[in-house]
Amino acid sequence: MAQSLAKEFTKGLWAEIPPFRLVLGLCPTLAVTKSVENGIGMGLATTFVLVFSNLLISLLRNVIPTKVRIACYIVIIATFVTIVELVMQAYTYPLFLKLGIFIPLIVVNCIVLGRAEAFASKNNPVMALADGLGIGIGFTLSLASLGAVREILGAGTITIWGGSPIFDMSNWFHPFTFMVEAPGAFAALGLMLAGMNLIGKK
Amino acid sequence: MNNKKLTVSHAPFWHDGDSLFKKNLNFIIALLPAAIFGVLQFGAPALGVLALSVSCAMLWELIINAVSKRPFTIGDLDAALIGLLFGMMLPAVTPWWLVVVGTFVAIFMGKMIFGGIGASPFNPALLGMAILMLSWNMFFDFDTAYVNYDFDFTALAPLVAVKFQGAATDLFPLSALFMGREVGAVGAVFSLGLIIGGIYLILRGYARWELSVSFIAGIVITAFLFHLVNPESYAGPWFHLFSGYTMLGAFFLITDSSSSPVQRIPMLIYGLLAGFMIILMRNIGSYADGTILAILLVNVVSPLLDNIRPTALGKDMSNA
Amino acid sequence: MEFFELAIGSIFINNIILAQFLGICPFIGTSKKMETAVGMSMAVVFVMVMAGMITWSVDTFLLKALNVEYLRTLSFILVIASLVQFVEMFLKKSIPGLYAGLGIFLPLITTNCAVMGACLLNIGNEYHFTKALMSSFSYAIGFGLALILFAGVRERVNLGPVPKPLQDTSIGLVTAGIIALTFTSFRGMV
Amino acid sequence: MREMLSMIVVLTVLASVSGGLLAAVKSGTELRIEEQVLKFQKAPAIESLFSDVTNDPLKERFNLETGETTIQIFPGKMPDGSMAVAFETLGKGGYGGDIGLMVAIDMDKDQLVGARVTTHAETPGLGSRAKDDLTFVSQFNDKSLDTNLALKADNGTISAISGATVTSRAITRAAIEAQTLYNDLKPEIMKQIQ
Amino acid sequence: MIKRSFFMLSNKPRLTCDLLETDPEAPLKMDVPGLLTLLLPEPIDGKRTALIKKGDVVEKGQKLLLYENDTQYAVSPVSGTIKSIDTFTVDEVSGLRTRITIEKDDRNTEHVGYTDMPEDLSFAAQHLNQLPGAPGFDGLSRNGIQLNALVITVADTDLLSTTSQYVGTAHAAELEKGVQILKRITNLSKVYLLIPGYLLERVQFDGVTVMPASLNYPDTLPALVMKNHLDKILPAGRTPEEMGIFFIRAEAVVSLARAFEANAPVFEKCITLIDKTGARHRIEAVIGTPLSSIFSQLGIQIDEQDRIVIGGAMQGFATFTDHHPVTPDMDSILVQDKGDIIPLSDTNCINCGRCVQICPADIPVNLLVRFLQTAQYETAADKYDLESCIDCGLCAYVCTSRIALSQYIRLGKHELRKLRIDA
Repeated sequence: MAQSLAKEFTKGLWAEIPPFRLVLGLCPTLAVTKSVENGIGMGLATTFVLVFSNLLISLLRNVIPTKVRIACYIVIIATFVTIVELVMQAYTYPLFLKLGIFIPLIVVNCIVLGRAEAFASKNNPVMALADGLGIGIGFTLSLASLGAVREILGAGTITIWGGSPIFDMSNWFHPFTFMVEAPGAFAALGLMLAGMNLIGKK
Repeated sequence: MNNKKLTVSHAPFWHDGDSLFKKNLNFIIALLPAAIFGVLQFGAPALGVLALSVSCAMLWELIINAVSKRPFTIGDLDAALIGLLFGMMLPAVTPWWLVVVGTFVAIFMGKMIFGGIGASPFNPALLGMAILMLSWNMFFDFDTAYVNYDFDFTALAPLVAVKFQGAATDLFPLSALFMGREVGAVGAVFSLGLIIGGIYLILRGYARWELSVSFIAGIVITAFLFHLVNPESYAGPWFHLFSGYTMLGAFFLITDSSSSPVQRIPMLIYGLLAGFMIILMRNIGSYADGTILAILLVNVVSPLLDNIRPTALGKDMSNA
Repeated sequence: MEFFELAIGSIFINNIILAQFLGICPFIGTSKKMETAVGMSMAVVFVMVMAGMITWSVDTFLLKALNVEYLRTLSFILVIASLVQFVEMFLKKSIPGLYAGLGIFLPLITTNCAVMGACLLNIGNEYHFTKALMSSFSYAIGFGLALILFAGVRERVNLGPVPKPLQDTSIGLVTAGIIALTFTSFRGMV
Repeated sequence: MREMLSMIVVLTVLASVSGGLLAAVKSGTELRIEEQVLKFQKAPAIESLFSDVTNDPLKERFNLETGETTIQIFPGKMPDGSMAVAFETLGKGGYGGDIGLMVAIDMDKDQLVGARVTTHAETPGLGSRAKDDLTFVSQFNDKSLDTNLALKADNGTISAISGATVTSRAITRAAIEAQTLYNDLKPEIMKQIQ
Repeated sequence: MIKRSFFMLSNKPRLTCDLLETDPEAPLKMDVPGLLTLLLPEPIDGKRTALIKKGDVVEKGQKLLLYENDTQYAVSPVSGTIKSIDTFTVDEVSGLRTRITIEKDDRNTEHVGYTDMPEDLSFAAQHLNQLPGAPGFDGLSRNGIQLNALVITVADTDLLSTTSQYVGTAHAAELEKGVQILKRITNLSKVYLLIPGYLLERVQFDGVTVMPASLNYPDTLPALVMKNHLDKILPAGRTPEEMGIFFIRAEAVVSLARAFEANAPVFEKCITLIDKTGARHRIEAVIGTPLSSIFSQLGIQIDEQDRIVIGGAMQGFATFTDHHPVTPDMDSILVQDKGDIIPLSDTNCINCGRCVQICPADIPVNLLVRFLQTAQYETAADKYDLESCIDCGLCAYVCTSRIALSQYIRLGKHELRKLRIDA
């Protein structure tokens, strides 16, 4: 039990880490990774939705009629998304402004609906929780690392939660602004994906 | 029976002897007049930029080949040509690291990740330039680049001047633009040299006239229409033709074979579209010289255009 | 003129895929073959315009009237999901020819964030009805244009000797990035 | 029949639970959101516009009802003793949504003190220049209120940000709306300030 | 070897067929060697009993059938003993053949011939198919073929060869006789004579419609002759016979006349041989003579890594061995020194478009090759006109990247046939 639980949790961190292995949820990945901070924020918001929707769907999996299951999933997911939206607005307003439209769009993130359909609806709540947490943290890590690459190259600094940069090479480095612009987002993700392919699955 | 080992291959057993090496060599030869002029006009730094650019491009290709364990391909001179074209698009005072990074971007992103020569749907040198210009725009400002030079002609970048001060200026006589008496990129100022090189390539069959002619036609027609509507702010077609990267584009950038269509009608549309986009970008867009992005943009359209083609012999005939 | 600028802006400059990062999953997923790209583009134009109109009406006459704007996300996704279902059923029964062409793409559209995104943008901009319609249509055209151009280039790229680790999605993303770069040409035109 | 019934029941229950939950969260966060908006969006703009006022405009803010909407007014006492007010209007028709513009008006001279962009979601690099680069908005500084604040392209007096006409136009719309609002509300504001 | 010309605005090299000398010499007769080799188009099938075996004594003119009911056969050009029967490879795509080696003996067989020579198609298919010039009667007697015109080619299809031009003009009288016989065999009255314009005056007889052939390669290929002269487009993937048009070499017609004249099969094949220096030899050798014997009689030295091309520079094939025999359809032999061989490369297509410009069938070769390289043969055929290719080889001739285009195309057609059979 504990072993399989650990397996469900860790698969999201490497073997099925989105969006590198599980090529889903590309829109927020590209849009918000201009900085590490945004990446982490988006990742955590998605994790929250993933964990709770997974948990709830798994709990209700025997109650929900098959024919309307997608509609039910959507209602559940949309509810948690709106909660995140409101809470972020209330407590982390600057971040909410930066992530903008991509917070409500978590509702159409294929990862969330995909986990609900493929995993939560077939497994017990504990497993579903582990799965959601694993995938969510994996997603957060991916966004943070992509954000780090783009922020370092594109700005020459890394700044988290305001204050002074925790990493700074802008005194000798001319920022490669391509990285923080839209084209750079695609290219950076593409090349990181290639890097992950190179490292291999295990 | 003692059999000799004969060479066995497939028909045809003749070849006209052409090769990538010869093609690229001819491109490089055709670029030389403009490159040499640039070195004479802008001095040693220009030579430095060109030399660094060519050598870095070749070195990057060599390194990438070695790392990816593919056969070495610098012998076909393609990397050298990309390097030369890239260097010719830079100002003479470009810092060394920009050349090194730029050639890497051009060779790596523009060519090698697609699988080498021919596999990339984009022109590598242009892609390198476009990414660099997006990132480090300040190094491509010709007005500040040549601030320490002492020219006997107007030391203002013509396109920038016209964009922000209007076309009613007599600072740039056509003859000066034509003869390269302007500030600009090392290899792009000498229109006459580029035209000679381009005509050489077209006559030799290495560049297609359809592309160059339609490109120039696109520029002339669009610029003429704009000029007609408002001669105060929009310069005439000849000014556009002999300033900025236009001539380099017309004969050496748009004629890059991997990224352009091969059928005649698509080639004509392709060139016209590129010319049209350039003038649009220069006159109403936010760039002073749109050549690089405009050609890159039509690169994207090229595969679609190539679907316009004649019906092959006996294709889709009823079996009568 | 204003409509024209809106259209040019939404199609080229603020292209929904290449500049706003909406609808990337179907963009990557349906661009391997030109036929699927064309099919998806048509389906998106169809659904996006209809969804734009309906969500605008729902927002104006229901959510705003009842002062429950916080239910926007929930109601929009339900509207889009049921719209897609309905369109699918309708096409299957009434226009089988069109259904054969678009059918397989319709279910994918529910999770196409471009549709939802365009609806949210319309509301955010407080467009009136015609403008919302126009903007949905332009975004959809921009989506189709980017998708079809990308499919053309991608077909060519995939036929080439792309190094193993870069194959498929990876090189596709890089190519998309370069196309996004070329679309910066249109900057400043409106 | 039973299946149908269970479908309807489950969906209805889910939807109502969801609605109730959301309503609860919404009411729980409403005040806090308002505070945040004030703190992060309006405060910086007001501080920048009223850099040398002698009072605290944020504290002295008050609400005015106009038709169906409510606007927040921030009064400021200029160093020369004249009264000014700042309030926010929304410019419709940007690419990424409304563009919020905080406009400050000197009530004695009936002229603009200045304007600052508060919220936007425009394409990075272009539209965002409107906020970070003050050259565009500083065109509004000290403009008299009878000036036509439209873009030059629309026969006004403001030059557009090169390459971002749509964004610029949205901002001028906000400014023009501020003009009309001010003209309508001036007597009320005067009353409130007194 | 024709090099790329210095100025090439049109990008199209002009490849013209070789002209016949104004006063051509008679061919040099090659001695008949002691050992001859015959090729049968099908490989040995171990499960069936062969009709012939090692040690069998054969007569000159004897028809050699491998198995009962075979349609393909060889005709022994000498009397002698079968020394061996083994499998032989011509090239990769055309597959395996059976090779029969015969040791000549000294029996006088001058008068072995046919007892009865009816002028009909089935006799021609059963006995005259291996005449010099390879008439291909067997293809005509197949079911479902409705012939309506004959085209006799005095023009050579490939570059360098002047065999057809020579035989057609030097033996014009026999050609005329052959045409009459051919008309009776095939029951056709519509006969065209494809002949280069400058040779027109040397061949003059009635009963045929003269078509002046262009000397530009590849205008003499059947598909293009049909298009330019007969106003008929050959549908992709079909043969001229299937469309009712029968192409036959002038040499085959001449051989036909000689066979009926002698009441016996004939074996002397006329060949144009180009040596390493580019010099042209016209020779006459008995079918079955190994090339090595010809080379030694002419004093041509073959070294390792040299290339022997049979059947023309653009469309022929390179043989594995200099013991390859003279066959009825062998119009030319080209010997290339290893130093003159331009190697192919595995570089990608750079989309220069020269192949597209030169392709006489308007195929988008630049796109086609990408699909062939990734083994998508069905797409290549459905969308990129694989089957329209007439195998002229010009695309590979001009390819800047030196891709083996013709090889990809031929392989593609081969794989496509296999796919279609499996389906």
